[in-house]
Amino acid sequence: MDLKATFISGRTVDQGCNLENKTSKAYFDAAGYCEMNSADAGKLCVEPGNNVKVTTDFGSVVVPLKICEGNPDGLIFIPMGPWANAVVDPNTCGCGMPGFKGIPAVVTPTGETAPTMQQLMARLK
Amino acid sequence: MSEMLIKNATVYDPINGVNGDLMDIAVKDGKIVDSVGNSAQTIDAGGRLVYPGGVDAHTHIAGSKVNVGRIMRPEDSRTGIKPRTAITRPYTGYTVPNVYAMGYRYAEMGYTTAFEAAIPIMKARHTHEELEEIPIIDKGGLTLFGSNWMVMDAIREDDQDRLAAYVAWGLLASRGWGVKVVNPGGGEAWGFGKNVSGLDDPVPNFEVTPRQIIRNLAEVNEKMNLPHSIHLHCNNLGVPGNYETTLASFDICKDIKSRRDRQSLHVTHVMFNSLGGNHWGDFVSKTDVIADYLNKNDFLTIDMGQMIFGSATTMTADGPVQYRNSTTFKARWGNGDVELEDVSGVTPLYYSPQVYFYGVMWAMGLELALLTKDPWKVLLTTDHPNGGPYENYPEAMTLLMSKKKREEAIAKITEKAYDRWHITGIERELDWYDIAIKTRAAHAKVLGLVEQGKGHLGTGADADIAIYDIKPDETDATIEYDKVKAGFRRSAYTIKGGEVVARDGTITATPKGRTFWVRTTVDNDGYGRMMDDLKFKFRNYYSVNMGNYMVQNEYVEHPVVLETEYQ
Amino acid sequence: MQTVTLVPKEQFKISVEGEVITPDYFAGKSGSEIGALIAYEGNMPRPLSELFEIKVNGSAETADDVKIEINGNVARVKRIGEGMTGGRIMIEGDVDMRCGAKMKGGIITIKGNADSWVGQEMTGGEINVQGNAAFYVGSGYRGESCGMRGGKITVFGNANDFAGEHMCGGEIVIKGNAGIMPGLSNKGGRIVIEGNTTMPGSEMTKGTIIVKGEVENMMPVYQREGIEAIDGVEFTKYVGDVIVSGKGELFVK
Amino acid sequence: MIIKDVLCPFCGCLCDDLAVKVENNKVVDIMHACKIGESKIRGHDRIKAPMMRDNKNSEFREVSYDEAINESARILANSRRPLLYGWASGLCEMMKKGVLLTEEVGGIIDNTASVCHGPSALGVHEKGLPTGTLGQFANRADVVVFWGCNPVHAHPRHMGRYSVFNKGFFTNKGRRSRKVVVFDVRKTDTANLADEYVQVNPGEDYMVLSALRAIVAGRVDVVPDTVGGISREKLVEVAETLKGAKFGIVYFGMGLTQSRGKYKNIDNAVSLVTELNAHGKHSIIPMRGHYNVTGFGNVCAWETGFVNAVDMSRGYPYYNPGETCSNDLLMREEIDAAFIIAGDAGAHFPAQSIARMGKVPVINIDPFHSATTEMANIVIPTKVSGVELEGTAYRMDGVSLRMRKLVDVDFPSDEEVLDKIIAKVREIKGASS
Repeated sequence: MDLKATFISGRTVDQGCNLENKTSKAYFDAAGYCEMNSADAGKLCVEPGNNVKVTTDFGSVVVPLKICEGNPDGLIFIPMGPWANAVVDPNTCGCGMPGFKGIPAVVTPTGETAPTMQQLMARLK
Repeated sequence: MSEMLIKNATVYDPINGVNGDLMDIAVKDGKIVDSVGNSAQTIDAGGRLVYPGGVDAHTHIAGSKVNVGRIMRPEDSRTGIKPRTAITRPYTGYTVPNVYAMGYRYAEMGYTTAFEAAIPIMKARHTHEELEEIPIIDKGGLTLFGSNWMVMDAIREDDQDRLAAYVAWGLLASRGWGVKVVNPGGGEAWGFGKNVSGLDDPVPNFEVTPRQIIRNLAEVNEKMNLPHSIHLHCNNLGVPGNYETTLASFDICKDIKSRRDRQSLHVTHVMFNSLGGNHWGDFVSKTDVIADYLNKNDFLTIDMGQMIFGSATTMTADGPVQYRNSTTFKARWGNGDVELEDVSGVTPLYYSPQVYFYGVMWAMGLELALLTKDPWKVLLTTDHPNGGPYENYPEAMTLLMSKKKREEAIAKITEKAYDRWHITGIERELDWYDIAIKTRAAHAKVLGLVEQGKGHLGTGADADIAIYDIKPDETDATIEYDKVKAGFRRSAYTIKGGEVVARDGTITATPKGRTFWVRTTVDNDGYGRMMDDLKFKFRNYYSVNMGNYMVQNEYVEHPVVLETEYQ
Repeated sequence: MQTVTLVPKEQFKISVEGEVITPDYFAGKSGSEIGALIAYEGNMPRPLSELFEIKVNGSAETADDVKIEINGNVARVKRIGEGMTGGRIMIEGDVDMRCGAKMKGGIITIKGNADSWVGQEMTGGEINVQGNAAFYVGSGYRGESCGMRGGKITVFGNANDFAGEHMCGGEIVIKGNAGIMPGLSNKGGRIVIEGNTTMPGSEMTKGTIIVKGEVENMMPVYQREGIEAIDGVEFTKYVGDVIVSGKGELFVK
Repeated sequence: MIIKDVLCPFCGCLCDDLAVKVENNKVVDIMHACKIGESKIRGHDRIKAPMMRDNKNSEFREVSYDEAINESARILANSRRPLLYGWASGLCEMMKKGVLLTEEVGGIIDNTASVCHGPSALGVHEKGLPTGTLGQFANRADVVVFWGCNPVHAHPRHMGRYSVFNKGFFTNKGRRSRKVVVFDVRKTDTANLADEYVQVNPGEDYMVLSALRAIVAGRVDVVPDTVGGISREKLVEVAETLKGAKFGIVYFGMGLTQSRGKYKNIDNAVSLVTELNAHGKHSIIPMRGHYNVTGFGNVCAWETGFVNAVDMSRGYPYYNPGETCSNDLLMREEIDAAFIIAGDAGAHFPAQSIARMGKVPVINIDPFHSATTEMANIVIPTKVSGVELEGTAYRMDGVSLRMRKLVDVDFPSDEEVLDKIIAKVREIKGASS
């Protein structure tokens, strides 16, 4: 079971509150999740708090699910931060800016655990 | 401290009446003195031309408008590049140079003082941040008051004491030297995309007219005994037929007596405000009428705003003009409204000699300078970078000095301009003394900087001295204008405060310049009424708290403060 | 005829600014004189002799008689052929950004791929990219009113976004697909895209764009003007961009 | 002691009306701040001392400031293509030093705008920016558009202080004086407060902007039935709302700068606003993120002539986003050293870019342990600007203000560290030349 979706990242107030607190659980809670509407979650048969795996052409990341009814069908959101960065498009399109929004993605339910910020960074060293 | 002796200088120092005398100049501790000891550093001028350091009374060199220009125009910043050296930071830009090029290029031309012509009070901190970063030259700035709610409310309520208290507070808050009035009232109207059409068109929602704004500010300016007169950018700039508005604006201040030895009104970049005709089709130069007025009246000075063909970045607090420019010429438009105070606009333009109205306007700056008999009444400026960048002052100087050069330039201008101007009939060629007046002495006098030691070489003056590689007695500027232009472009020596800062057009030292500003004491109950009104406006309408508004001392590291009193 | 062969001595990682690699700089120079020309590897000035094996055959008075052959990978050498007025440059592999920028004449042939800004602000001459081209083919510098003003660029593979931005003249032919927004603000150039593209011709005031493949998204700013045949093939002709009262012609199959 | 008129060192709103109670050199109460600002001023766990490590996977060891500074200078002085990134959560005074250091080492200076509003600057190069100060909009705007931005989350006091709920001179009925329109790809918390929510298909903002321009230009006839997922009727209705404004203001965010077309979206939005000025007064302004990211653009522009992404390798500035921005350089693996200050590349660059940073020496100057710290070889803790240090910052509208100091700490300032690195770099370069 999977969901084809368009991925975007962006700011949230809690992510902002923990920008200088990045080693904390609070930062993980604020930035390490994926939002979609309940209809999409229903298609995946996942509940809020279950982990999902988000995969794009540029990588994949496991994060817990949250419901946000403001998202139209097929639109998923991960707050800006290391979790979103695992799946964004690094290509700058000749203007310096990588692709943080509008990336085709596939969401699948998963039993894997979500990585911490440090674990994500450790993969990149 | 250090002593210096400049020997064999052919000196033009109009403020002291020195007209081409061969003499020595003694310098001690950054000032001109009568004599120095034998151990003084000696520079042999070898009979070459020596002027006081150049003074620019109207230029846009710092602050948010200039930076908007830089940010908007990377293609400008990719020109004029010089890599860093052991002494200098990199240079960039032509119309909107970076702060380093800004100071270096003035110094390379023998200029040592420049005044920023438009400081919005709310953004004055930014202006001073840039001024501090501009190396070498001394600076100051003129603060915008022409569309300010505090100003208009005080005028409507006929409360000049309160107005004066606010002008004093605004000058302090912005660390300004003088009162700038741009398109009076029009800035407020532009808040809703409108403009005022003339001197008696009431400002929407404020019920005061441009005429009242000019008159009240001019009166208050004298009561405050400010060093400079009000500095006016007239209404209707760039509109054919605007010369009538300009003449009427002059008349507003005709009977105002200056408390100092200077004009009671300075009107800026008059080239843009001397347009005749009813539309661009029948547009003609009316500089003859403007010059005639100047020839008959002594209360008034102006500057040229000479146009230079090529790239320009226009920037002004005249917001509506810039909207019109950007839509007419399909050019980029930077607009910058400042709450409760004023507006501004930035638009890049290209002045082609093949476009007749640019051709005519090019001539008009020169006409103003040449048709006005008294050289002290018309300052040489390009309204940098509106008419063109200040690095072209030597071009403008030589155009004034040589009819032949003017003819050469005219030949490159479209013939469609020829029957709309007066330039072809003008024989006058300015001499070395006239140029000294128009590029330093009159600027200092108009700004009220003579007592501050600027624009002259008398004892006690600042040792700001330009030695040019030109021998006046051997050089015929009417013919050898290329040589003269090259000489003015790169001074042999520029001395700033007694220190050689440029040699043969190359920077040799980069001292920090000083900043001039005025503090006026207003000791009456107008001050209290003003503070009540100000606090009300901060509480209700400003987006910044009053406690964070005023420029702090940290931003003016080398201040020169002139104290005056309101009477 | 002077033939200069350059073979990179190493695989450059930090890009080298090689604006001295042009027929104009090389004309009439010996191998050691060419070797003494300075390129910049990041902030390090380096003589070409350190970076390339240089062979010179014959001699030439002018750029027109110079042929430069670059054998090896110069995917990290920028600005090759910048401002050249004549002669030829043959690049066997890939080339880095701004190849042929401000070029006035002559021919550059790139056997591999060209990175962004190939033919930036060129006014004449010819560039052939046999592989793919990255972003901004034949475009301008930031803030300049004109990109390419003359000459011809042919990309045999695909080109990425913003091809021909601010073009004021000349021709770009893309045999494969083009990325988004080709011919932005076109002011008089001709762009032929044989493959697919999306959102062509926004703010075009003059000039022509012909798309022989599919247009994924059409800009909502074009007036349909009927059917017209080009070289015997029927296209729908559009005129616009109407917002800027444009007279540009956009042909879509 | 209560310190008044305190500026908030978090977002581009740069609210300057905070009151902070300080006792015994400790912040004990913060008034008027939003949740984020309060969190920022209260602070979090600090890096206590400079640290170094040779291998990024091994543990840090504490070192002296001198040792960390000297080693940083050695790395930068010997680098051929160093990247100096971050800057946005610092003061203008240190940014000037940053430009100087970049010149000294022949590096590239880039700030966080390159992953935020960098494309907005590129849009300004194309079309300019009709804008103004936030108070101008507060006093006058009767039509307020938020396009691709979500101030409820990113700029929590914006709608209360400047744009929606506050009263102004010509907007004295507050919220009722204004019509609020939100364009976004999802119904955000900001959209929930709007009078009109217009949902745009992801990546199709550019076409929607062009369609609105066509309608404003009187060419509704060329507009198809739907554009970007929005019906023509709806677009006409919105265009009429915009045209009917006495003063319209468009606030925009990363929904435009980061989605397909990037800077072209800004270019087009500026054109729409410019063209609307034929009807009423209209302005547009980017919602800048960091409290002083606007300051960096200003400092960089007056120092170098360019707003950001300046390559000093040739001894003079060269600017070309797409070539000289951090992610351009990292993805090309050109960088041989990274100096990250007052910004967290580690947390806000794509993973592949960060992996490239993982291969070179990284110097991290920051008061807090960030994601960049995880990638760093040298970490130098400094003062928190605007809390422990006074100096200049620029609000999102370009109004420059002076940040206040609330408490004293022993850490050096960013500027002091930069000064020392510059001096050491000069010493090293002087010895080798």
